[in-house]
Amino acid sequence: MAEKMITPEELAGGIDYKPKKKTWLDPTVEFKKGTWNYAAPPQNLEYLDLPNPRKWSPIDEDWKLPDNWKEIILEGLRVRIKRFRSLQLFMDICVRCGACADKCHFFIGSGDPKNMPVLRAELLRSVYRKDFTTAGKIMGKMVGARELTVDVLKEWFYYFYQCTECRRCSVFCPYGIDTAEITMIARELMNLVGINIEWICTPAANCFRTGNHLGIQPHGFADSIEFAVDELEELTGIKVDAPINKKGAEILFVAPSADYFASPHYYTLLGYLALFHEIGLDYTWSAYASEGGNFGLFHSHEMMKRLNAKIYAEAKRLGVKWILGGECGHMWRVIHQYMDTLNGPADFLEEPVSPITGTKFENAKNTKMVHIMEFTSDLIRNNKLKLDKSRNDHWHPTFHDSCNPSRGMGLIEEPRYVIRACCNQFTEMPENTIKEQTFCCGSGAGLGTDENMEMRFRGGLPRANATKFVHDCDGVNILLCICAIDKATLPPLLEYWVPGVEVGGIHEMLGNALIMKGEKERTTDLRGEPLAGVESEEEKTEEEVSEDA
Amino acid sequence: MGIDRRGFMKISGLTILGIAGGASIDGLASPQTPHDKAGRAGEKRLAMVVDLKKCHSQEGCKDCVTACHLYHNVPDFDNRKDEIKWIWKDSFHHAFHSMEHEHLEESITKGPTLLLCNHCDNPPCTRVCPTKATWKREEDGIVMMDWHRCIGCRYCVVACPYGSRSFNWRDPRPHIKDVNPDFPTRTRGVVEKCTFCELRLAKGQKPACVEACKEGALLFGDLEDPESDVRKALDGRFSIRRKPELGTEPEVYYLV
Amino acid sequence: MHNTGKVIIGLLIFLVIAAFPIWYAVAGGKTGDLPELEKAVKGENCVIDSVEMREIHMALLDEWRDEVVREDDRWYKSMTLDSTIEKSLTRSCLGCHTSKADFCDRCHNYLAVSPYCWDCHVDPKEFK
Amino acid sequence: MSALFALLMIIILLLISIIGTEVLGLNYVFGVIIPYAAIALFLVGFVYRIIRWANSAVPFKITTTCGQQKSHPWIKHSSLEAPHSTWGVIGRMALEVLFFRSLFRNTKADLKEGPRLVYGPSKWLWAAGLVFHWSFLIILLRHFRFFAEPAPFFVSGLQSLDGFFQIGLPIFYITSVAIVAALAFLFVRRLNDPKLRYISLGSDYFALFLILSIAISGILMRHTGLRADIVDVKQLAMGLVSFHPNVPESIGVMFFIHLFFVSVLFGYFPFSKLMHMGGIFMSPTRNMANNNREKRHVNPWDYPVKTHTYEEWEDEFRDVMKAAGMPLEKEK
Repeated sequence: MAEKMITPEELAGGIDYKPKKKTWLDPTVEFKKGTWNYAAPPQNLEYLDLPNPRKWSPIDEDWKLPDNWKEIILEGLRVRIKRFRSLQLFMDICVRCGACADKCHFFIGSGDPKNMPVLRAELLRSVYRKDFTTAGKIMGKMVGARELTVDVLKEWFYYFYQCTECRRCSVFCPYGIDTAEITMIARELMNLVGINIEWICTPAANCFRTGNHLGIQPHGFADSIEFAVDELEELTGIKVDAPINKKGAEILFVAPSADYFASPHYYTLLGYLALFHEIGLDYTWSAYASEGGNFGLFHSHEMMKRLNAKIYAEAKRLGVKWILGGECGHMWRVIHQYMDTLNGPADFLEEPVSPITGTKFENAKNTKMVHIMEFTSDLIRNNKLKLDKSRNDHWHPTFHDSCNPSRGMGLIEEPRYVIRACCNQFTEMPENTIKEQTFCCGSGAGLGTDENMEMRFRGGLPRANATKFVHDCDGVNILLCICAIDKATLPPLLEYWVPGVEVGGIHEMLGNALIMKGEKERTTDLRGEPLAGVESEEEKTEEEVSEDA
Repeated sequence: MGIDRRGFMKISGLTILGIAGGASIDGLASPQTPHDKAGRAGEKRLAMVVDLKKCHSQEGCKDCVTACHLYHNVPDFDNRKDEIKWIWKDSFHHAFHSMEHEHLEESITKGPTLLLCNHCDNPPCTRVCPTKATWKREEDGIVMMDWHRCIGCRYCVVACPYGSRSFNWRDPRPHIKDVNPDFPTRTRGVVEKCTFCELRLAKGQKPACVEACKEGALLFGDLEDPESDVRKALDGRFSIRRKPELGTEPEVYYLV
Repeated sequence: MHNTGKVIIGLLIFLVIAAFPIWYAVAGGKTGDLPELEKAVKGENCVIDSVEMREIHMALLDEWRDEVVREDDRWYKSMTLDSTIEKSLTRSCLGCHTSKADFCDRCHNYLAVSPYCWDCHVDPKEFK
Repeated sequence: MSALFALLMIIILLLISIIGTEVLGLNYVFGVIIPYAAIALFLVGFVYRIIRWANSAVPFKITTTCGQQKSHPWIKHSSLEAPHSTWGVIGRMALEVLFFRSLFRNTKADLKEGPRLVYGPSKWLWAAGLVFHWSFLIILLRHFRFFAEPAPFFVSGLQSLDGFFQIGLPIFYITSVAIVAALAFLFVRRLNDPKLRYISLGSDYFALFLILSIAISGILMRHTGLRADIVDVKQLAMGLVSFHPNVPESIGVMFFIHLFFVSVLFGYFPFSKLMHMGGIFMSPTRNMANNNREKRHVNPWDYPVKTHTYEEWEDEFRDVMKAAGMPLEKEK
């Protein structure tokens, strides 16, 4: 980011919710730096057997499309209309009441009228009308029908990669029209002619090959886990066991790969390791299924299935009873709403039962995969954990509901229950910005890239602004979340809009508070930050040292 | 329909009364403009004169009440709570409690006093009506009722200091013994009272009660006409009105 | 078709409701014969043109009731009769159309109109 | 622009009905043929659209959860916002269809100095929408006094409820005022809010104007000198439903205008956004239970995909895994 970034004041000052043009029907896109994503490199498309691999850039005049690109897309649309009732219905029944208009974080942060969910959908709907409805064929623009042209396609690219599939609009729509569905289909259609972005296709290719988005090979994965085990020993004095690819373990644990590689995800990983050791869980990591996240969700239903297949396959190979899943957002959309349908039924697994409390996870009895928040909250409810809340007293957390667990799963109270058990302080953000009305981080659905930074800051404005409110009013200094993309993209967002607020995972808080049998006295949290009571002593020591010098 | 407009008003009226009570009391207490006789030159001022002595001469006589109620289809509920009164009798003590003293002439105080709507010159009831279902007819001074418009809010019942207005808590029609088809009944949820027989007056008849009184105890006429029975009667004898201190200017006079 | 059962049930419910008038007419066996009205006892003409009267009688009565009660204006000059009549439902209207049941109610029942005139005003036939 | 276009369409329709009946005397066409065609189009079109939608698969259970899932018994489950059972779904749909639950949630986002984003409740759209739809339904049901002999049980109840205030004769219905006010609000809202104006198409205005025209022509018939003789109207209506159509001579032009607008609405219905009436019942984000992990959903068009199997994967990374001492399926 060598170029001068737009300042928060400039950005916010330039937002105007009044459309400037008279009509949206003429396609016009200006690819301004910082608002679009790089195209996928050809080798990754080739690896995944995807059509039209080539070097190209969205700012090129010529996108090097196949000659029959229009037929491909229209045929693709025809097929998908048959396959997805959601698409067919959402094309037909929108009344343009406008309830969704100011619900989209990208609209709130940009004021670009085509970021209103209704218009984002109209981009596709206009083409649908032109080619699939009689009225559209006859009446044209009066009923909002448009010819599919390259300019329309460019508009699709621009705006369907400015949607994070967060489903907030769907909550407010009187018919439940879900722009995520429309965006997913539109991206599938664009993929048919080789229009896709690097930040989705590269992780997808990596994940397909190695098992995780980052392309970490099995030994690298093992190293990372090993490193975390050592780190945890240093902090707690306890050497935990973290088996990988262990056959016959009771539980397979799957987390997003960022957890063992990126920060601040890493502290959440330490939390998992500490927890599993403390309760004596018979579990295993897998190097093959070393990714819970699934960028196929942002690419196509087919890619989602291809990437997701590893989890059940690995559970079967290792002979585990059931699967436990870590803190992640879109991973859980896939697991909760798609996995069983895509790659099930998992009749080789057993209905999940907590080996510690005996609790049957009835709500996961068919998919056989339990969310770690469901698992841990059950442990706490049954008094299986000794927690020292005061070890988190240097943190004043708030909780960011990640879009997918809240609106695609209904996982709302479990994380709050765990936070309250681990922290003395906890403040909610304003009610229109949490739970099912939560705002996206602005970087989900494969948009968390650096070249897209301005758009990320715009899309993340509502979330950051709500965080700023509790930061200013209540002194909140950490934003907890249960999503790997959040953990990766919220730190720069908060740095931009509300400096002084960190980002963390809930199991990081749990790892801090968890009193482990035989642990040494802790002076720091998992980040190596001094604990609240210890702080003054350490500072004094430092001062003394400097005086001596 | 289990509940109709008036039924609804009946229920909600109770609530509204609580709120609006203040307003109507204000209306009563506000300073009264003096009776402006010049303002109604050339118009009629209908009034009734009750000769208490003559009235008391026939003990137990109810001819006027019967005639009125028969003519106006006034229902007879066996229940004081639901009672509908157009013209009725009560003790002198109740009718004139402020001007009573121990040594009043017994011929006046012994028997029940005939009461009806006073058709006040300055009626508090019409002022509080939200739909103008009751109003004072300027040309002759009758305090009128338009039952088509009455929504049963009962503000007027509260406003009337003489208890001259009754509310139909129940459907009256089954409780009318002999229905007079020439006169409408009322329905549940409307307020009613004496109208000085305005329909009979329109046909050139006297009010039913006046006509029915064999003793000649009831006189009816225009106070603006110096030759009228009522003026003559008032000229010759001392008369009182109910609660004159309220400034409502009743047009029913009692000869004592 | 997918979810065939549910869709068919839904469509059947829709069609049954949408076709309600048709099967109601078939089941009821009535296709709505025009109401036959009792002849007026006096003369041929109504107080206004009878076709117009059919359309606006309710508005006329509404007007009358205000004029009578509120303005003490009780007489109506009829052009068709060339005479003056009293503005009265029970005395004038029912004076000619002597039966509420055979005159008023016929049309009102046919059209499901339930005028609230009769809540107060009395059909003389009922009580004489 | 698109509003003017819609207005023009309405004026053309108005002229067609006036010229058709008053000038050309095509009373039979406007009283019988067009209404029959419109109803046929409505019924066939409606069923066709629903079946067309039903022909599209529902490959995944994509419920939008607006509340707490059913997990632990000690966490309060939101059975209407994230329904777990069929009854929950029915409850959720009922709230949605009868009371517009999702619109009730509506908020308005505002950007203040700072920047400071504030969200306030915004219930006008919900209120106007609800008033309009309920008024429309009540008006439609009241009209059954023309289409059924004897009038069905619900008609008199609705009439007395709707005419509660007993104002005027014929009594003014509350819904007459309500529907016009609500439609006027929805129209002004589209014009007044720049965002709404931007997204509104000609067809959006057309639907509003068409229903408004129906309401106004109906009100004019009932309450002004342009009234129609309702005995004739019922005769025509009963003739239509009993398939013995006849058009009474004395029916006036106002009635034909009203009937023609209604016919256009019925005929237009299946081919327009008005189909949201049927569509809402089929919306996959609302009409499915959030019990995904408990009950498997089957994708009817599922097809096998190319995956990277464990064997292929181990083959690719066997050496490095061996070096790292990781367990292997095959040593070589």
